[in-house]
Amino acid sequence: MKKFMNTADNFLKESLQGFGAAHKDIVNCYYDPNFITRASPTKDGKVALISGGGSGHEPMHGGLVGHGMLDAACPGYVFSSPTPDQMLAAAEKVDSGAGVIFIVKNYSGDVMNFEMAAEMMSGPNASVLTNDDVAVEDSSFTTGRRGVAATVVVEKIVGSLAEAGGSLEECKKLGDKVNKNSGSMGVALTSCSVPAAGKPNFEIGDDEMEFGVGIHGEPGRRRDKIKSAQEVTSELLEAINEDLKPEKNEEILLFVNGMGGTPLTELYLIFDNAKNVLDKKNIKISRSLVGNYCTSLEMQGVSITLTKLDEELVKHWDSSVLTAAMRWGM
Amino acid sequence: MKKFMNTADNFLKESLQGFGAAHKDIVNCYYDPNFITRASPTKDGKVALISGGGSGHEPMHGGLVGHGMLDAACPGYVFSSPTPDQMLAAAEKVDSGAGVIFIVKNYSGDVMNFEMAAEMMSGPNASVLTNDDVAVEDSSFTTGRRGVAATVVVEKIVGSLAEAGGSLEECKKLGDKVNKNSGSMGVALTSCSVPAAGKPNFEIGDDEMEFGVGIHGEPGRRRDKIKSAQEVTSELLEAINEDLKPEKNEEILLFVNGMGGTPLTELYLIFDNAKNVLDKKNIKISRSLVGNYCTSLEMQGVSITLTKLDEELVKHWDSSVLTAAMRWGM
Amino acid sequence: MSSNFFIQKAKEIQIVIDANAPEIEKLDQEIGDGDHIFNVQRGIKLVIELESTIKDLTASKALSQIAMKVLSGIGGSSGALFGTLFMTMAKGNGIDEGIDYKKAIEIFAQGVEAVKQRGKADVGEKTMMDVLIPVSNCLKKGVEENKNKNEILSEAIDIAEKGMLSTKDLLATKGRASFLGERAKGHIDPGARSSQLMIKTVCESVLNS
Amino acid sequence: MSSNFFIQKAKEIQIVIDANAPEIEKLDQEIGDGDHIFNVQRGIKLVIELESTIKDLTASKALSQIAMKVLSGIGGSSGALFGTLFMTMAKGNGIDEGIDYKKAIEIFAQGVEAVKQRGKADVGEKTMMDVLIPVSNCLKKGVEENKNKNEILSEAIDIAEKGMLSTKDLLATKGRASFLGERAKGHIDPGARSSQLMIKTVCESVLNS
Ligand SMILES: Nc1ncnc2c1ncn2[C@@H]1O[C@H](COP(=O)(O)OP(=O)(O)O)[C@@H](O)[C@H]1O
Ligand SMILES: Nc1ncnc2c1ncn2[C@@H]1O[C@H](COP(=O)(O)OP(=O)(O)O)[C@@H](O)[C@H]1O
Ligand SMILES: [Mg+2]
Ligand SMILES: [Mg+2]
Ligand SMILES: [Mg+2]
Ligand SMILES: [Mg+2]
Repeated sequence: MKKFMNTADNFLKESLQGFGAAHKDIVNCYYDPNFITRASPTKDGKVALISGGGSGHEPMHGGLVGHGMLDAACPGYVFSSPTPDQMLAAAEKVDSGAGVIFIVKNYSGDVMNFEMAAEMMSGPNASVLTNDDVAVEDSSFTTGRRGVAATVVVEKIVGSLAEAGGSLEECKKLGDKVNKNSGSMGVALTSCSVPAAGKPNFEIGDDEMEFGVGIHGEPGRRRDKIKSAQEVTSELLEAINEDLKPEKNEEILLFVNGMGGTPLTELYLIFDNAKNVLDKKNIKISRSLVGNYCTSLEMQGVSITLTKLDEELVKHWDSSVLTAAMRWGM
Repeated sequence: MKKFMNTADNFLKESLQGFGAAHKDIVNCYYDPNFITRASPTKDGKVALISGGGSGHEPMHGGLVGHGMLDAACPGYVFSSPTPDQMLAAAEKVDSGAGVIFIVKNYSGDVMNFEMAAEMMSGPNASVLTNDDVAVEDSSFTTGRRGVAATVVVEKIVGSLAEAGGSLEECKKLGDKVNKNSGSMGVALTSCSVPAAGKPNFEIGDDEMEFGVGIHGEPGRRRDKIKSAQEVTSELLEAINEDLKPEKNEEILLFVNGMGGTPLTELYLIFDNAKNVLDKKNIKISRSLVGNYCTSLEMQGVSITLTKLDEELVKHWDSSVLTAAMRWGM
Repeated sequence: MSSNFFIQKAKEIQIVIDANAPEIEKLDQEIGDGDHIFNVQRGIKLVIELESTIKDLTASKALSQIAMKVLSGIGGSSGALFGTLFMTMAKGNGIDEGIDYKKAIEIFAQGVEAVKQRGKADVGEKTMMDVLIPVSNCLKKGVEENKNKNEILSEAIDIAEKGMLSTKDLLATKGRASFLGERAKGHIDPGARSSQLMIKTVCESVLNS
Repeated sequence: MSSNFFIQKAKEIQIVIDANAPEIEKLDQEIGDGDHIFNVQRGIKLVIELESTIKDLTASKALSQIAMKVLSGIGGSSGALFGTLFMTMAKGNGIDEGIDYKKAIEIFAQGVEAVKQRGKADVGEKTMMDVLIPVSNCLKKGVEENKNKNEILSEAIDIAEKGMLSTKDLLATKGRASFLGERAKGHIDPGARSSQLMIKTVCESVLNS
């Protein structure tokens, strides 16, 4: 494991401090319990969006706090979901009376901790659960699918509606809709190391890739020999399309997400290869996002997310946003 | 070497195509010769900024084309400077009559190729040469120092002046000033692989780091055992400060730059550790930038750049910018 | 049972967990995300640090503080689940009037029931419930059948081990390992292993006292 | 010398460069950025692809097309330098009236002079100039001293090798290796090696013809 760090114990704290200092115009960081809010208070009557999850997926979620997106984020330890006291403290700070939407990725740890926070809260609240990872079979008898990169899309779009005055119910409904309209799948070339562990989460051969990998380096569908970018991209899209079933001429958002250690050049190359596939299927790339947004520490890997768009979603995708990691229109 | 790619020959082309498709609202990509321009033409009378260099440093320079920064970028093959025909074709497209500023990193290949383009050009032009890497000893008998991450700062600030109507001469002067006010130094934990080579540019032990590394993986000042992030940061800043000699209470831009494979969390941690050092020296972090901007393929590494600021520089740093990789105010 | 008892047991658990840390770490790397051991170790450490804070508190207050530490200090699935266990135990009826082994078993069983509701997992889903539920049932049954304390505890130790081992060949349907489908088979569940070790440590310690 | 001659030599050079590619690659990895071999190989390939385009052109036009390919196809330091070499040679006086070995030497020397000005490097700075300048001087001197062609070419081959080897112990003051200071010592310059191989190939080929 090679990392810029001092001690595993201080890794998260120092990183948060640096984040807070570098973006003090956008965010405030609080410690013990750890949470991040916008630098300026939530305006009265605006539904507050709170997300959170284990650390190691930066810029998600702290980098997505700001105008037009989250009101607060609760970072857990690396790959460990945050705890109810963090969410309660964050909610206390940002709830302006209109209620709180929790955006939760579907992992039992995240679900249970957010659930406990919701139960302990006095004010009105609702949760949007993301489960866009088509690598995992969906079933009502199991935990179901993992929430991965589409969470970023949910946060952008619900954030926009909340900013525009949407009610708690409307925000919850829109969040569920975006999630339902999205499918993702990832592939990893290298592993990642939790600072406290000091060694890779999984072993992977020099000629191997993990197809369908999770954002904590959880095993995916299968271990394959490395294939060409075009083959990998085609297979990812096939799996997503099988699930999402976009229509011909349907407009979509194509989101090529790096897992932390993937250079932009390769992400754009994947974007190009994905466009080849989608063009052939007459699926229209109407919006795009390329970058390392929902990461797994220093993992070299990529995920593709498709979100089926309609007028409402496009409007909220395009609206102004000002966070550390996503910014346009202001 | 693990990369998402098809063939080494198509690596650059496909990546450029993806870049162009993902950001068609911001840029146009041209091929044979390869160059990138803004999607909308340079307005009449505005000095045109053109930069370029070997590929593998993305988002620099293509990701910095757009309002408030570059008018065009010329990407060479990976780690090979671009060629005069690219610069001439780009200049032809973006020169609106007010002349062209070439922003060139100080490598003999870049210098000579841009020089030849400048000689072949008919219109007025000037060059700003960046050489901010303090890892290398400066000397008039040699090639001098390398141009590294401060190039991003030069492009932002000169881009702003050009947008505001600065003349060719004023732009050139300001570019030189920003370069002189900046110092950078980097350190690498891992190597990087040129696609055509298929193997790492240099070997580095599991417990080693390259201190003072160049952005092509060129050896730096020395090979060290890995140290703590705080020690590394302190040593980088010491080297920079020795050269730049910022005054007490001087205002600076602190730019923590990742080399492509470094997750944001670690960059923010370095920012925090750098702040510790600068606070003690009473050097004031007045502006900040954190992210992978001037990269070396998939290298895990970081560089720190300090730029001494004055009112003029702050004004041009803060002004609106809309590129694929840097965007604020619009 | 007093706050001193809780801290003593935490210290004994710490020794056992630390000794088995590499194995537990590996289990969560194989079918989870590798953090379980760090979550558990952090939790135990935080509980032990409560020693002076809780030393003069009633059992309910002490347990309640422990529960809050576990809930806020661990994170992940195990933080929510162990937190729920202790929060429920802290609310046990009449525990401030003294906790004998029967009372302990009663509130433990209430805690496990709450954990089961929180996680919505039952026996056979390849989680810590494959340890907690059988142990809880065995303890309750022992008391009902008026077995003696040592007999009950010995049985619980065996049942915990069996439950833990049983997770090896199961398909996971709850928790992170459920994402793996068939690939999770052949690996013991990390939470089952850590729970079993904790139960074993406490039972053996009480057996020998 | 006709466009056919240029293409034939390029093909011979391609074989030699390809055979020595791993070594050249390593040299630029050690004291540069590792791209030199790919730059050179790309350039040679592009020149050879010109075969049908230039086959009926005059020497000056053929060389000029080759020069543009080299300049626009290689990139990096070597692209600018080799491009300058050929651009200058293409402008050589009277080359369309025929190029004998004396004319060839004359325009080569002019080319090397232009390269020297472009790169601002002289002998002793650990670059390809440590090959090009001595070879150019040796060729010119041979002609001045009226040595026979084969003698001149044999000498040039030796001088090129000596120049290339001399770069090993030099400190670099130009090019990318100059950033390394003392650490560049002990390594042969990649551009010197590739230039030497090209010169050797052409000289030997002409020698044996
Ligand atoms: N729904 C659930 N019910 C009961 N136990 C669960 C559930 N989900 C997970 N677990 C237990 O939690 C353990 C993992 O804990 P930990 O690694 O700390 O959290 P996470 O899975 O969030 O990373 C699993 O091994 C399993 O025993
Ligand atoms: N200023 C210069 N003058 C002469 N030769 C130079 C100069 N700079 C570099 N070179 C030569 O160029 C070679 C490197 O070429 P190449 O790797 O293709 O370009 P780059 O250095 O830009 O990566 C060096 O080995 C050296 O021989
Ligand atoms: Mg976890
Ligand atoms: Mg190069
Ligand atoms: Mg875990
Ligand atoms: Mg080179």
